[in-house]
Amino acid sequence: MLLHPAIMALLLLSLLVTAMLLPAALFALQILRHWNMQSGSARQLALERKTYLISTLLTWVFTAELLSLFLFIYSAEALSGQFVGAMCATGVLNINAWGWPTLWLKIVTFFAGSLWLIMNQLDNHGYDFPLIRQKYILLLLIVPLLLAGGYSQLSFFSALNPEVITSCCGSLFSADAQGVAAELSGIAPKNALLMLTVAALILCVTAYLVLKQGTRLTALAFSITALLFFAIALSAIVSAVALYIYQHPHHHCPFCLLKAGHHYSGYLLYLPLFVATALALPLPFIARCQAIPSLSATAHRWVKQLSRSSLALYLLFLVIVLLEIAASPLRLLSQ
Amino acid sequence: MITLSHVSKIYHQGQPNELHALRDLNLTIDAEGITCLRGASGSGKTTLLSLIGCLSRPTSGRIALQGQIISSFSERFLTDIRRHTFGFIFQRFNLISGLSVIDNVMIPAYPIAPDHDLLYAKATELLHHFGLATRLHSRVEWLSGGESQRVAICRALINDPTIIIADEPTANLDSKLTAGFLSLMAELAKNGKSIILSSHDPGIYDAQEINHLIEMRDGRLLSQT
Amino acid sequence: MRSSKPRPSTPWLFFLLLGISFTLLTFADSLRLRDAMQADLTANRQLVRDLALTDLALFTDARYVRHLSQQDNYAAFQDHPMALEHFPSGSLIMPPQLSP
Amino acid sequence: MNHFFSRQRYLIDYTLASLLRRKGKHATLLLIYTLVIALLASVMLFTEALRQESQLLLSDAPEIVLQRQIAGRHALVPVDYLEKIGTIRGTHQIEGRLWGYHYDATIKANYTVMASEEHALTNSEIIIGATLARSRGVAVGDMLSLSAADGGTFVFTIKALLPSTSELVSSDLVLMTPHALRLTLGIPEGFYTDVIIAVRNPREMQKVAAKLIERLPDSRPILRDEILRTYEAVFAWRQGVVLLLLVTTVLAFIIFAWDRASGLSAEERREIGILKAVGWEIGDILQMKFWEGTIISLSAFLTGYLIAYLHVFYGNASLFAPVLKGWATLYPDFRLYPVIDALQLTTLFCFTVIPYAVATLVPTWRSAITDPEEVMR
Repeated sequence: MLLHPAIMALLLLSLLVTAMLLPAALFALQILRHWNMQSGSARQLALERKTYLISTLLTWVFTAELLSLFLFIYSAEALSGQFVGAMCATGVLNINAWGWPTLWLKIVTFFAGSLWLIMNQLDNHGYDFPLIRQKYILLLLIVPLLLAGGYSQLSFFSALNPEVITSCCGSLFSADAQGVAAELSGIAPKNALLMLTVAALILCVTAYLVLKQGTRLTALAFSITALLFFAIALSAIVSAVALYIYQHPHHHCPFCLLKAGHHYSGYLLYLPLFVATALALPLPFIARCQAIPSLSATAHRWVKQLSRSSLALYLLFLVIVLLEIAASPLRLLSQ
Repeated sequence: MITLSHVSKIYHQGQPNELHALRDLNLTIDAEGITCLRGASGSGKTTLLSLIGCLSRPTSGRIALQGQIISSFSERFLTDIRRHTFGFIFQRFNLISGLSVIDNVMIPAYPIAPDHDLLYAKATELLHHFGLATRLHSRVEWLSGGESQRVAICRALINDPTIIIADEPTANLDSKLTAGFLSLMAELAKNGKSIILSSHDPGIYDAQEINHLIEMRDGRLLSQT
Repeated sequence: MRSSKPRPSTPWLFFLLLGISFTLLTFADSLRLRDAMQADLTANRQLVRDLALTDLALFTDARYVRHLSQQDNYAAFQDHPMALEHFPSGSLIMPPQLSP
Repeated sequence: MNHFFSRQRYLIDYTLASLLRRKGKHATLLLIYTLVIALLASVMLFTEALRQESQLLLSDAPEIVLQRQIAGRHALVPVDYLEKIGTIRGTHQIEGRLWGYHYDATIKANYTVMASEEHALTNSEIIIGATLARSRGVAVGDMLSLSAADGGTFVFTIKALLPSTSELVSSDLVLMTPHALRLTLGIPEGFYTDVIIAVRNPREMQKVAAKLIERLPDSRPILRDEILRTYEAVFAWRQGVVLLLLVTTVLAFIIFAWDRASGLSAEERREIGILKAVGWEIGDILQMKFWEGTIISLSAFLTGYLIAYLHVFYGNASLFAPVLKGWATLYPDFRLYPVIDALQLTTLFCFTVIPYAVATLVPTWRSAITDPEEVMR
């Protein structure tokens, strides 16, 4: 276990999140059991008022989770100096089996959280809490995810032992260990960029359909394409875009992009990509809400707005990718 | 305009101090002009006003406002209806001390967020109209009872409500100020506002400005004229 | 008609903006300070190289903490990893991790 | 969107007006909060600067230091070890190093005595660190006597001082000729303290070290990377311990803030009831209270951080330098190399603002659900 301030901050965040989550989960159970909008009974009024507390709590939970996603990557970066062979965050995440799962859980939590917050916001537009049950069922599904994230993070950090000088015979125990691989293998840059282009084209087509028809099916199609695009974009960053930015044909790290040395270009890439995906994922759900009388107008408007913003951000991402490739002196595709 | 059918309101339900404030009330208020609720204290006037004014929800029964059934609306939407439809004048004025007169008048409009200059101009105009032009930036705790009430009236009017609800508005005023209040209300009624007020003061419910009179006792309707 | 009294949010938003810009300014200022210290740093690195120094002269209360990286087994605070140390710096330095 | 901002601005207006009405109460809270943040931020900035500087300076430390160990103790290295090492491929400069500690009973301090051939010293001349000179009250040209290993006393002339800008690495150094050092510390001819080895290709360091152990089983190579890693860990640990201690301060503050937020006076309750009665909704009250928390915590955060920055990098961390710089007999006097980054700010934010926000959440909500009907009674 390391007593690094960033690690302490992360553990503190995860403690706070858990502390906020458990009452929220209990409340979700109460809602599912006792909710009755027709009643004006004291219990119903109390439940309704508690929804305010719970949505505020959860807004904080997801804000804290977002913060902890950033902090986790930063701290992995900062810790790389303490481990043999860990050149950057990738190496630190490779140190034990919990590193990558923690990161993935944090990313999934980010999307689940934005889905919940969007649902909550939509629900607030209906006078009769139309989505209350779905919202709290989703919450109950997110709770184990968050707890798993916290557990995985705790395991990751508690299994970290810094390799400092041990004065017992020779410090060279570390010499036997080959160190942790700081490299991710990628697919061929050419293929990655090709796939990205194809995915972008499909995305444009499905976005056109959603904007034109706005049906559940088209929304679902857009959402699925967006998810695929997200995956392809991540692998393209690792296997191609990063190489252009680092101007080095073998440096694949997806995190060094976030450093000052590379003009923080990672933020330019990841922010639009993540936000666009977060906006695209709730779409099928919102499209379904068009059938609910108290929400149909809002839901109809939201489907258009979200898909438009999402598409715009994806296109922004592509433009940034193209600019990075154009600006780089490295040439990978010409051979 | 406002219809209540089979409305009951129970406070502290299931507890030893359970209180049936309204029992199975059926009532239609077609509130042109000034309507007065008359009844002894504890007869359910205040509860009725708070239900009509969307401050609370009935334990059972239905309330319709301008054809819309509001009794099962969530608090968020009730508030939304309330702030666009009702203006409130309370018995104890309920101004927020420490703030200036004009701030107090503008407060109900904050969540609606109109343009600040327009809001400010409107508040100033209202205060001028009610003879408080010199008091704009005084703190409300320095005002006299009559002035406080006029500030409360300005506050009730800031969001252009169609209905004004006044709960025992004259309980803290002398007879001269009471008469003044009634004439202000009559003026507002003439300008198209509906006014619903409650009182157990004969100076109010016997006054000629009152158009409708509703009598209540023990949470039930006694008579309506 | 303009409000005769400024809104209270105006000065606070101004203060917030000021605070944020000063915070950002500290980043620029740290670069400036670093530039100013660059010559000293280069000289110190030269000194480290010339004298083959291995440690910072931060802890001089006991000799076994003066050269942290060169200490050996008899250093008092290493006798037991959890032993409480007489000198405060010893208690702040992580006990050696006994690798398997 | 415009409506959203305009609404928030109104809420800020109201919040500020209501904060200003209870100036005394909120000023104390703000003051304590700012001080707590300034304290935490100072610790972080200070140790981080030290950590970064150690990394920069020691990246020029020798690639491998070879110690000899006998009975688990550091022992002198015989000269013939140098020849044995010399044949390992990849090494290119092998030098015996002569250094040791000298305890000075007059000021009860340990000096680090080092041999230096580069400064063209005579056997009776020394060069000393600026801190040492300050503590002993000596200057260039003065005499300094050191007790020798054989019980005698040597008197040296101070030829020069090491630059005072280098105190972080040189505060307690005494440089003298190898001959003088052997006499003073009692190291016999034919032995060195340890050996430093330069490796041509830094990637081969591990391999060279493994070969060294194989060839000289009683030796212990210390790699530069290990030194860097150790310092990295030492400072992280140091920062962690101090932060952990300070977290109790934060905790105390949070309890204080929670108490403030939950002990709502009857007057405040009535005020919220009025707001709700005249058309505010629970959500509006919550947002207003959110702004109250944000105004307090952001003001405290920014002010606290700026105070810390000035304190650490312009005021030389004078408040707690003695604690953090180490309990040294010879306090090195050095300017910190300011390195700040987003990680530090985010961490600080997580330690201070988030717990405050969470602690005030439930009391805030409790006040927001005040029944608007209450004001009619």
